[in-house]
Amino acid sequence: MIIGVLKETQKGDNRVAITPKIAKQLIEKGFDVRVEEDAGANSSYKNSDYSKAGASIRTKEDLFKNSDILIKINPFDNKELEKLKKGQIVIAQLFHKSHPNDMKIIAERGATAYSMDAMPRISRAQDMDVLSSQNNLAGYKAVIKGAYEMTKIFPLMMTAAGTISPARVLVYGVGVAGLQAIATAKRLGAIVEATDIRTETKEQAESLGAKFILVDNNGEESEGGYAKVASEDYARRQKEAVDKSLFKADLVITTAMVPGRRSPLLITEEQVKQMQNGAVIIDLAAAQGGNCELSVMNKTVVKHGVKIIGTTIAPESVSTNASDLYAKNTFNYLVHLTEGNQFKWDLEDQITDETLIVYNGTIRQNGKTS
Amino acid sequence: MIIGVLKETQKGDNRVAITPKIAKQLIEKGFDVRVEEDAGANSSYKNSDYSKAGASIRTKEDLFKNSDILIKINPFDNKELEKLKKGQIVIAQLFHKSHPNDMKIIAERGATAYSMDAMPRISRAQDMDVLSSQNNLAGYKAVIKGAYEMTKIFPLMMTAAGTISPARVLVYGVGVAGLQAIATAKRLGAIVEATDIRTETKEQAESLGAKFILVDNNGEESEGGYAKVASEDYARRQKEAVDKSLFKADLVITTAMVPGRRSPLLITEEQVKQMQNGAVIIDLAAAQGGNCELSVMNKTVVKHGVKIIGTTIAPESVSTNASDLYAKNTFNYLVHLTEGNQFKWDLEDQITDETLIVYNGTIRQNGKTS
Amino acid sequence: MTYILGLKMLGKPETARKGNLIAAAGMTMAILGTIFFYQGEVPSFIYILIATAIVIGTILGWMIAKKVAMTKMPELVSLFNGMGGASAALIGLIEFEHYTGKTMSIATIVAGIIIGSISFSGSMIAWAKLNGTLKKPLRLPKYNILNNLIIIVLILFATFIAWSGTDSQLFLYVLFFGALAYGVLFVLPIGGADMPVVISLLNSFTGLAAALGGFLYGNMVMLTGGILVGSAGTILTFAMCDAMNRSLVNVIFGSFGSSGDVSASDGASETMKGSIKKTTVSDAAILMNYSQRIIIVPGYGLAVAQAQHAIHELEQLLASKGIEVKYAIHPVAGRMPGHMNVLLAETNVDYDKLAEMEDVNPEFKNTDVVFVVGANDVVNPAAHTNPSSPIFGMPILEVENAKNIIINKRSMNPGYAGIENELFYNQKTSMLFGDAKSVIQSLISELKGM
Amino acid sequence: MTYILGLKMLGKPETARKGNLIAAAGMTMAILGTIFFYQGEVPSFIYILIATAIVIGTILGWMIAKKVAMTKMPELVSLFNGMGGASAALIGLIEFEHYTGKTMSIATIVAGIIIGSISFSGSMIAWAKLNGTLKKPLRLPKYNILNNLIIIVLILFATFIAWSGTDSQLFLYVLFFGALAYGVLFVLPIGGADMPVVISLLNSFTGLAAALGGFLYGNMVMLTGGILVGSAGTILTFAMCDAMNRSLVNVIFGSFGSSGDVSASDGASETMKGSIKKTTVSDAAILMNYSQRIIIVPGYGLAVAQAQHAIHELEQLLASKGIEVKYAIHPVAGRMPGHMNVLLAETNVDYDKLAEMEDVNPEFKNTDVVFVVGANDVVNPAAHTNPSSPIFGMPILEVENAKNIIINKRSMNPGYAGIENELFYNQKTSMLFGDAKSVIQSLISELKGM
Amino acid sequence: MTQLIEFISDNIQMIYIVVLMIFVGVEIIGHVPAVLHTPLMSGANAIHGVVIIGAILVLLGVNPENYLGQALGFVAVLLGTLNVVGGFVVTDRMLEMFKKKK
Amino acid sequence: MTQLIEFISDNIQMIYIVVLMIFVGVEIIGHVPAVLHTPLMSGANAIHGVVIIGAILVLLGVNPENYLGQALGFVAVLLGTLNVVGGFVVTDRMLEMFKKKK
Ligand SMILES: NC(=O)c1ccc[n+]([C@@H]2O[C@H](COP(=O)([O-])OP(=O)(O)OC[C@H]3O[C@@H](n4cnc5c(N)ncnc54)[C@H](OP(=O)(O)O)[C@@H]3O)[C@@H](O)[C@H]2O)c1
Ligand SMILES: NC(=O)c1ccc[n+]([C@@H]2O[C@H](COP(=O)([O-])OP(=O)(O)OC[C@H]3O[C@@H](n4cnc5c(N)ncnc54)[C@H](OP(=O)(O)O)[C@@H]3O)[C@@H](O)[C@H]2O)c1
Ligand SMILES: NC(=O)c1ccc[n+]([C@@H]2O[C@H](COP(=O)([O-])OP(=O)(O)OC[C@H]3O[C@@H](n4cnc5c(N)ncnc54)[C@H](O)[C@@H]3O)[C@@H](O)[C@H]2O)c1
Ligand SMILES: NC(=O)c1ccc[n+]([C@@H]2O[C@H](COP(=O)([O-])OP(=O)(O)OC[C@H]3O[C@@H](n4cnc5c(N)ncnc54)[C@H](O)[C@@H]3O)[C@@H](O)[C@H]2O)c1
Repeated sequence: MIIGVLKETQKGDNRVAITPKIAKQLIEKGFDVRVEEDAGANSSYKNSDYSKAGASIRTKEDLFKNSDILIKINPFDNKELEKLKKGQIVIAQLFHKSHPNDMKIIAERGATAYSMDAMPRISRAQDMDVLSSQNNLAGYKAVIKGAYEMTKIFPLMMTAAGTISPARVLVYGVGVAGLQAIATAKRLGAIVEATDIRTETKEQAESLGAKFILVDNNGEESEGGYAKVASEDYARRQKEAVDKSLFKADLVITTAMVPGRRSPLLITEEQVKQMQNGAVIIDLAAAQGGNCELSVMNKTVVKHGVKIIGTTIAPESVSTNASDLYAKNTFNYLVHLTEGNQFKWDLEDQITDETLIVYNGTIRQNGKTS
Repeated sequence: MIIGVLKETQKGDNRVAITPKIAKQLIEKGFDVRVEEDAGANSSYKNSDYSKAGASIRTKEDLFKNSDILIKINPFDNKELEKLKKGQIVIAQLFHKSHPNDMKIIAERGATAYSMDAMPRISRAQDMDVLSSQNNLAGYKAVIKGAYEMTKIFPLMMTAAGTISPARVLVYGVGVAGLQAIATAKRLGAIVEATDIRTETKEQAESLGAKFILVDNNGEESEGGYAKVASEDYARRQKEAVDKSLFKADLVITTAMVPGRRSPLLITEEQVKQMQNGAVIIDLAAAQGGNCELSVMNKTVVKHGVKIIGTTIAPESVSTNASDLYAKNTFNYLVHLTEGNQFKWDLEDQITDETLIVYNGTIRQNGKTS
Repeated sequence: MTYILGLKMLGKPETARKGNLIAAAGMTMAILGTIFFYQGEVPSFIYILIATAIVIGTILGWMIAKKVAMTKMPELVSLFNGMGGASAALIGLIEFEHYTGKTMSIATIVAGIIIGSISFSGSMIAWAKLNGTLKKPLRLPKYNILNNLIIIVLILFATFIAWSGTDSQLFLYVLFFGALAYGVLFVLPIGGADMPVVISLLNSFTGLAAALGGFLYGNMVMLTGGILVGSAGTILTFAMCDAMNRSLVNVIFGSFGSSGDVSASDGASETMKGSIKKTTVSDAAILMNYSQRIIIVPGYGLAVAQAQHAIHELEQLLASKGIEVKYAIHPVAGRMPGHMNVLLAETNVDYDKLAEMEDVNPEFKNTDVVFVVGANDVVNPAAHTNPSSPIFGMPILEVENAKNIIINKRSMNPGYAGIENELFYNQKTSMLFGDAKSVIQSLISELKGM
Repeated sequence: MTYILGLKMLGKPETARKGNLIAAAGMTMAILGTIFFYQGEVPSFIYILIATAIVIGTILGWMIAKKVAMTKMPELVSLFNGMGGASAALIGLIEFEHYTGKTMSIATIVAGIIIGSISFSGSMIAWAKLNGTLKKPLRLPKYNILNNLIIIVLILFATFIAWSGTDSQLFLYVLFFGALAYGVLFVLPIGGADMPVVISLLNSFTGLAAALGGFLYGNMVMLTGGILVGSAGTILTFAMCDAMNRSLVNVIFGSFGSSGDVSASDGASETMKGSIKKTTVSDAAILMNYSQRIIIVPGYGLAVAQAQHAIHELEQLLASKGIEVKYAIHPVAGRMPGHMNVLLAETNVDYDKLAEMEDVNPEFKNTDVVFVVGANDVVNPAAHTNPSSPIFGMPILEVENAKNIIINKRSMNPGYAGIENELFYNQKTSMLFGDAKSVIQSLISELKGM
Repeated sequence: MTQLIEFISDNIQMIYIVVLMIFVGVEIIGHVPAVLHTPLMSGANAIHGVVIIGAILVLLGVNPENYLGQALGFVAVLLGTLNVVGGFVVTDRMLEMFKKKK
Repeated sequence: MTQLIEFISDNIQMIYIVVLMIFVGVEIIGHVPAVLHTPLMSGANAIHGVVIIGAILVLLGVNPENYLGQALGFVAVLLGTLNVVGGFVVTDRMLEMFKKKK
């Protein structure tokens, strides 16, 4: 089967879905791998690296024309969707819930679509779970970006020219990204606090050296490891508990999300006003509406002396590693879906079931997620 | 005496020479402190913070007209120099050796000039040594900037989506900045190597967890803790020893300087060509000509797949802490120079002797430094 | 004195073997000395008798000891102990007539008979139990009262014999058999798992019996040897109870312990069959000390306990003993990607010592000890074997291939996936319960003393 | 047996005092027992004699022991030891006549006399030396040969007395005085610093003498007590030599040691007057264990040794014993700004435990122990006192105000500034030489055992 | 009662030795690692085989006519030897396990 | 020679005790921290004051006419007492230093 690897078209995204190393592994599995020109350039993978791995370099047109499988990271844009052929298989993060129109187009064109972001959060799917692999990097990069933007340094330093007190970092949401943010900030010497609606994250945050701000959540439980939408009452209690730390923080990183919903609003403008002059907020949930009232996706807003940066761009910016991980996830996924380089179409299997969004032109009604 | 604190005019420099906290301490010592409008704005110190500390906010004109002492961080620009009055005392980093003209103007106007950067490197002057205090922050920020610019992450991570190998960081010059760079990179989980012409730095680098690349320096010794210009022979041997690490490095930080000279050229274009695709070089010596052949001050050059960033901007960017330290240095210096808020003019004292560049209109022939 | 030295050296693993030899040599000398320095007329056939007995005894003892399987050792010890007890009792029986009327001597003799025969019959029962011949702990009704009654009667009877100065052999035999019976009753109801404690106790009894003999003859060798064993044995008995977290009284009287498997009842569901084996810090330390290759498997528990510095110190300590140590890092150990890396990097663990799952899995079979610290799901074989488990299909660290597995966690509670782990019930697995940090620190101090 | 218990308890700081009391009680009982159970006719005036002697001795002993200054303790021990020796020798002198002809008994007696009187005269000399009455070590020419000759003659003479069965009191007195003379000659040339070792040796001599007495009378109390002290004393003597890094032979024969200051010769220039005091890990550990407030001063050496994890563990260990511990961070400690912060942050030291120089300086005077680890310039008082030093005017950590100062470094080498540090010669300072990491680790294991 | 006291004072040294020996025994066992419990027990077991000496003494002193005594004595010596020899050999085998592998 | 052997076999128990006692002494001192060396020495010093018992025995057994003996004995008891009492008191004082401060 011919796999076509497309170059990302979304601005600022430097990643590539398949790296030369993985290309080679796919070829060893019997696939014919073709890569769009300069697809890996921004992830420090040159065309020549792909050639060396045994993949051929093609134009976009060529790929759409000849590939059996088309692989990308971000959703296909409209121009791309138009080019799909009947029977072609598309693998990417399609965000089908927020992009129902795209699904319709794919179905109309008679193609098949697998969405990586629909991967169930079960143990055996962990090595195909791009949300985990990318969010992890996001947590790291958010701290680096914060450190870069701040006018203070992280560690405590007692020097001849006086003592620099350690930076205070506050992390909202102790999921994959939040945990890595805690770890990174802690490493750099900051005093780290964290909060989450799921109480089981307390121990996890503490295992990385953060102080956990426990907000009594009155039994609002998590679902399959994910948080549910918080009640208003909870939001109020959360503010009460966290405000003291928020107003002292030098860097705030927000990662709170509820799958398939707008991200919860955790920091209002009123709160921002009371924050320290010079503080920085990195809002990793900006794409889903943001955890901070003032954050704007892909913008740096300075208001009330606070720099608010709305981004998900973090993993994209460490594109080499992000691509490595994404490609490995995709590889594992392909290995799971195929046998002797033919697709198995095992719809009984939970992973296939939940990620197969469009099957030969029909949009599947796929389970669980409400 | 009236102290006038000027706002920095050099582009990109966000620091301020006196912070509200230090202003207060000076006022307690009996000085009258006046601060130019918005001088601290970029270091997260508002005008109101200064007022609260007891300082008054004035215009630039006002300060030049009424101050006995004028304090700044960067050299005075020509417009400012013109405004100097007879008898006024100027305290800043004047870089008198590279700015002889400025000195002439100051002398002509009958003013007095102390230069902070001429501070002798002796134990009791450590708390007035702005080079140390600022370079220290530069070392930290260089790593943060490097981490920000890189497309890889620093730490080793073994994850479900594969293993990310740790970044390799190479530090040239194990002075104040180099040491802090080593410490910061190490903290973030990188594999750090370092080299320096002064062999005594081996132990120091190792005490921070770096591997030291020892280059036989044939007894080229240091002078008062500073390096001398390296021989050509040394440069060749250095390349031989370091190249292997250089070509594997993900981030290179160069800090090598020889006081009063152009910084040594350590990385040629030829070497850059052989470096890894995607590697980053942060050249902290760019202002003195740079350690890398390709680096341009205040520019990011991408060549042969390597990002070369010439900067000294690092401490300026952590302006809050940098200002804190600079202000504290200045305070200690003022306390040293004065008694009951009058200047002592104790020319016997080594510190006064070496830092007093222009004394009441005459340029002093000041010792040691050739 | 050789015994003292011998026993002392037995107390340390390195010198234990030499200590044993020294003690044996001392014993040989003592025997020869006794024979050659005996002052008095002895018919030569007696010498022959003695020699025959010794030769037969030696050959028999040697053969049995050499032939028997390693796992049957405890039984053997029990058997030999019984022989000693019997010997002591027999001496008493024979000597009785010589001392008629000397109250104290007779007291010594009857005490020797009682203790010796209890030791004998008790040891035999213990042996039979361990052997599997006797399966069920037998328990007569009102057992405790009955038993106590018997021993009281025995003592009264013995006192009477000694005091009255009677020379009735009959009385003596009654006493002998009474004591035998008591020994049987004493050991019968005790569970198999507690047998070692009982044997140790009987061991010190025999020592006492020997000492009494020594007293009688004024023979220093017997006296010191016996007393030494008596006291050391008693302490040892307590130490063993300690190691099992039981009190001696509990073992002897309280235990209805059904054939001795400590069942995994603390908090875990009882679905898993089989029993777990608990181990102690000392045992784990010894095992590690005598290994050549150790692999440490860190998990989330290590992070919770913040035991990263401790484990690093342990690793360095082991390495300094010439043992090859590495860490096996499972990709999803902990609660975030790279959790273990972050943790271990903090302690400056050499990156080369961190092995990835794929690389390390084939190595387990050549590994003497796998030390699993606060990990659970990542070593759960259910991922391979149980299709219905939520982790089925997840690759795991195949620690079950190693020669020994030591697992440290606080309880039998499951990990993230919430499922039981049958690895804990593996034959090769020893559970080392406790908070990771304090357990590792104890391991370190134990290992330092070796 | 009370002695055994007593001595054993003396071996541990916590129980030492009780041990002493137990031993004393045992002694009292033994004395009373001896008097009351004595079988034989005794004129009552003898009882009075005994009582008088005991009363006088008690009062005198008590008073002397209570009154004397703490620093004079060693002398006192020596004095009392001499009394014991004398007593043993006197017994021998008196008893001699009763045993004439019994070779072995006489041998015992003469041995007692020799050892007792050597112990007596030797102790007296030791006492005089420590007391300052005798200042210079006196040394006759060919001293060793002379001394050895005397002891050989003494032994030969003693053998002759025992063997010949003579009853000449004269011979005995000659022996007595000869031994006295030997004792004097034996101790005279030994330096003051080695005195404790000598006293310990003499102590075990006296023990021996007492044991010989016990042998003579078949008195168990004397025998066991004496032997116990004899053997324990000998071991103790070796232990003390060990702690001083000398061999016993070296102390007795080799030492021309001029009045005993271990001069600071290793590598440092000899410009500083005064002498340094070395300490051992055990002593440092004890000192720490009995402190209430400890301040740790880390310096560049801590970084070089990479001992950050060790010091953190030490800090936690001390804190767990209820001791208040903090770190005093000098702004330029190490080789880069914030060096100590980076180092300690790696181990997750609580930021609250790091004290800045200005804050901590006033606290030193209330601090029991300052533990300086690999720091030098930052605690060098020359910065205050010596205007010509390159660091003059630099603020320092004023550790000299603390009650005790323990300094760990590898040698007497100077630090970054290249200058001598007179703090090392401070009365309150003890130098704990060695690599920071291994020293701290030893401290930890020592402290754990307390 | 007097008999008891007499007995004690007659055997005062023995009693001394007994007490001392107990002391030594306790002191020596002190703290041994649990793995060594079994070998230690086994070693101690072998040591109390000193009863064999008693048995030998009995045989040496037995009346040549007393056949029962001789028989019992014979058995006693035999059993004692079993105890001693078996004990030591078993202990040795157990300890083999602790040998450092090459 | 025979005398020696006789002496040994006469006193075999005593010799036993001596050896045992040495053992105990060595075992007990084992490893004590260096700071305790002096108190330990002092304590041991007090214990060997048991010579006083010998001295008392001498006095008790001395011929009532033997005035020299009585005098010497008296001195011996006196000195012994000094040793014992002084030794214990000094040891106690030394150990006071180790008391945990409140
Ligand atoms: N790495 C990731 O990105 C990630 C993210 C989410 C979920 N997960 C999941 O997390 C699991 C990771 O496996 P794992 O083996 O590392 O952990 P685990 O299966 O959760 O087991 C951890 C074990 O550590 C023990 N423990 C806890 N605290 C301890 C302490 N203080 N001292 C000693 N033991 C302690 C617990 O037992 P006791 O309570 O009996 O002590 C528990 O059984 C996997 O199921 C994985 O799928 C991983
Ligand atoms: N912080 C800064 O920014 C900076 C920068 C440049 C210079 N300095 C200067 O550096 C000095 C810092 O003072 P400091 O007290 O921290 O250091 P120091 O004065 O240099 O003394 C360090 C001491 O540590 C000992 N040491 C070295 N390795 C050791 C080991 N493995 N174990 C135990 N001890 C070891 C050395 O003695 P042995 O060799 O006998 O063991 C040495 O005397 C000041 O003079 C300061 O002015 C500071
Ligand atoms: N078992 C597996 O295979 C597997 C794989 C990956 C992730 N996970 C788990 O799934 C969980 C979710 O991970 P994620 O990072 O993708 O989650 P996410 O990105 O959906 O959300 C991030 C965090 O925000 C928190 N949050 C939501 N609303 C909040 C509010 N109002 N206030 C505060 N916090 C709020 C959530 O609890 C979550 O921890 C994690 O615990 C992770 O360990 C499990
Ligand atoms: N004692 C004090 O009071 C005091 C105060 C501040 C700094 N210092 C010391 O002064 C020294 C210099 O510090 P700095 O950071 O200001 O120095 P710097 O900025 O002048 O130079 C940086 C480093 O580059 C190195 N270098 C120069 N040429 C090189 C070449 N060709 N190849 C490789 N390396 C080369 C130098 O050796 C130096 O370590 C340091 O050791 C510092 O500790 C001492």
